Amino acid sequence: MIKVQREDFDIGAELAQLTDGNAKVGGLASFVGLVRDLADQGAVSAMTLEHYPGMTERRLAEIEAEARSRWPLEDVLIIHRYGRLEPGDRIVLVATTSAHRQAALESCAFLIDWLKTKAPFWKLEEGTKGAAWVEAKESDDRAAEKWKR
Amino acid sequence: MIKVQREDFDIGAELAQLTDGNAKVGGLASFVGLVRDLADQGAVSAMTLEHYPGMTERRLAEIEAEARSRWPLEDVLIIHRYGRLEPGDRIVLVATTSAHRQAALESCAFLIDWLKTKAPFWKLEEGTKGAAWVEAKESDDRAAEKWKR
Amino acid sequence: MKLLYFAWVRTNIGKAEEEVVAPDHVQTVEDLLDWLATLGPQYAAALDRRNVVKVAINHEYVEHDHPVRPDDEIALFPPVTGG
Amino acid sequence: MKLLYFAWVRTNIGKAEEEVVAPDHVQTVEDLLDWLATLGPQYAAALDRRNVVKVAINHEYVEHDHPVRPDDEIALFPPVTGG
Repeated sequence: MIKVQREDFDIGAELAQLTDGNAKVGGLASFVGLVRDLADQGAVSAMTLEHYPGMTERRLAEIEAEARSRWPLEDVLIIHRYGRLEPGDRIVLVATTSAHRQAALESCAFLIDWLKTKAPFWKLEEGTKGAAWVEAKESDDRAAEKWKR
Repeated sequence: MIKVQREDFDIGAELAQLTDGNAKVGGLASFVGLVRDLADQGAVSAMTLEHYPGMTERRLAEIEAEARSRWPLEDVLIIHRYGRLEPGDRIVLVATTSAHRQAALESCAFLIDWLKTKAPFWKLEEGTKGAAWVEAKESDDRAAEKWKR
Repeated sequence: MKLLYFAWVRTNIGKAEEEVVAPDHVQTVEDLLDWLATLGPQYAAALDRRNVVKVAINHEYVEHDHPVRPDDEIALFPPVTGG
Repeated sequence: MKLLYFAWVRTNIGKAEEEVVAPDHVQTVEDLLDWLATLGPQYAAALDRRNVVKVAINHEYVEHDHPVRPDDEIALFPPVTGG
């Protein structure tokens, strides 16, 4: 399931929905990305996440489908927020459930790595020296690269 | 933090404690293991988890320390239940927080892999044909092996 | 064709979207970027790091040699930084 | 020494723990297992798959060649299956 939303999400409630009533689930893996406070580096006091409505949902659905084709998953959840976020705020949740833990763990790592390089989101950071668009990281490209087939 | 307990845990509340008020956290990775219902395979209708009080806490603390020595982590949480559990029940929660997502994801996978082969827990499964001690899996040994240094 | 701009492509050009009628010689993404860069200094600045600009046509990523058509929705943006 | 048994070692032997005074020739874990196996058929059955039995002395995993001492807490159990 894909959710692209401005509002915050409740991690416990979202994860509970993936497991409640499905006793085929042996493992639930999840990752939450949050806004870090880099004030001491003259950086983020807040950020604004822009995205491409329509394309975002399609690319995330494609990433979900790719994960389901690679691992035997019971369920997949991706929630990504947009709009203005402050340090400590949640940005993204990815979670997978499977009968087997390695499938859940690997697919969860895959989802966030692919999302980082494929989903059309952009971060504008507000720092002490004004606002600046975040540059894409080579380390993210390398992380995505390792899942290439 | 290590918790060995008979009671269930609240995933949302436990994970919230790892991130609330610490804006140095950029990523939170977690894994929850649950009792699968294998009734169609003539297997688990319930299980009982036995452990070695005293040694369990020491080995888990050692696993936490090992994770902290390998990755730059903000926090580590391991909760493992014992006693009688039914299909759908939560068994274990491992969670890690870090400034960086790969550190959180890798250390979370490490914790559950090592815990599986090092923490003194044993599962007695109640099936349709009576109770049987679960056999250790070679796949778990291999999963732990890959983290050897 | 409908053009959409995101992140620093948008802030450089100064608008989020526009309808354009490209000259006939604009057959590929590359042609489109060349032509847009002539429309003014803000376009030239936005497209200065040409190899870095990502392109999606009708929500699908495409390379710069991909053909463009008059009824396409074409989005130009920097490498993504979500997650 | 204090012996603790877990999982099928415990259910085979029929008790969870006991205090024993081992003969002087019991110097290592191996010696201890050999001696225990002579104490009765339930011990022999519990220790039948000798190489599979894991041993912890004072909460630390040890190999079968590790020395044992009279004041040790020694636990015998199958490979762990938690998580």
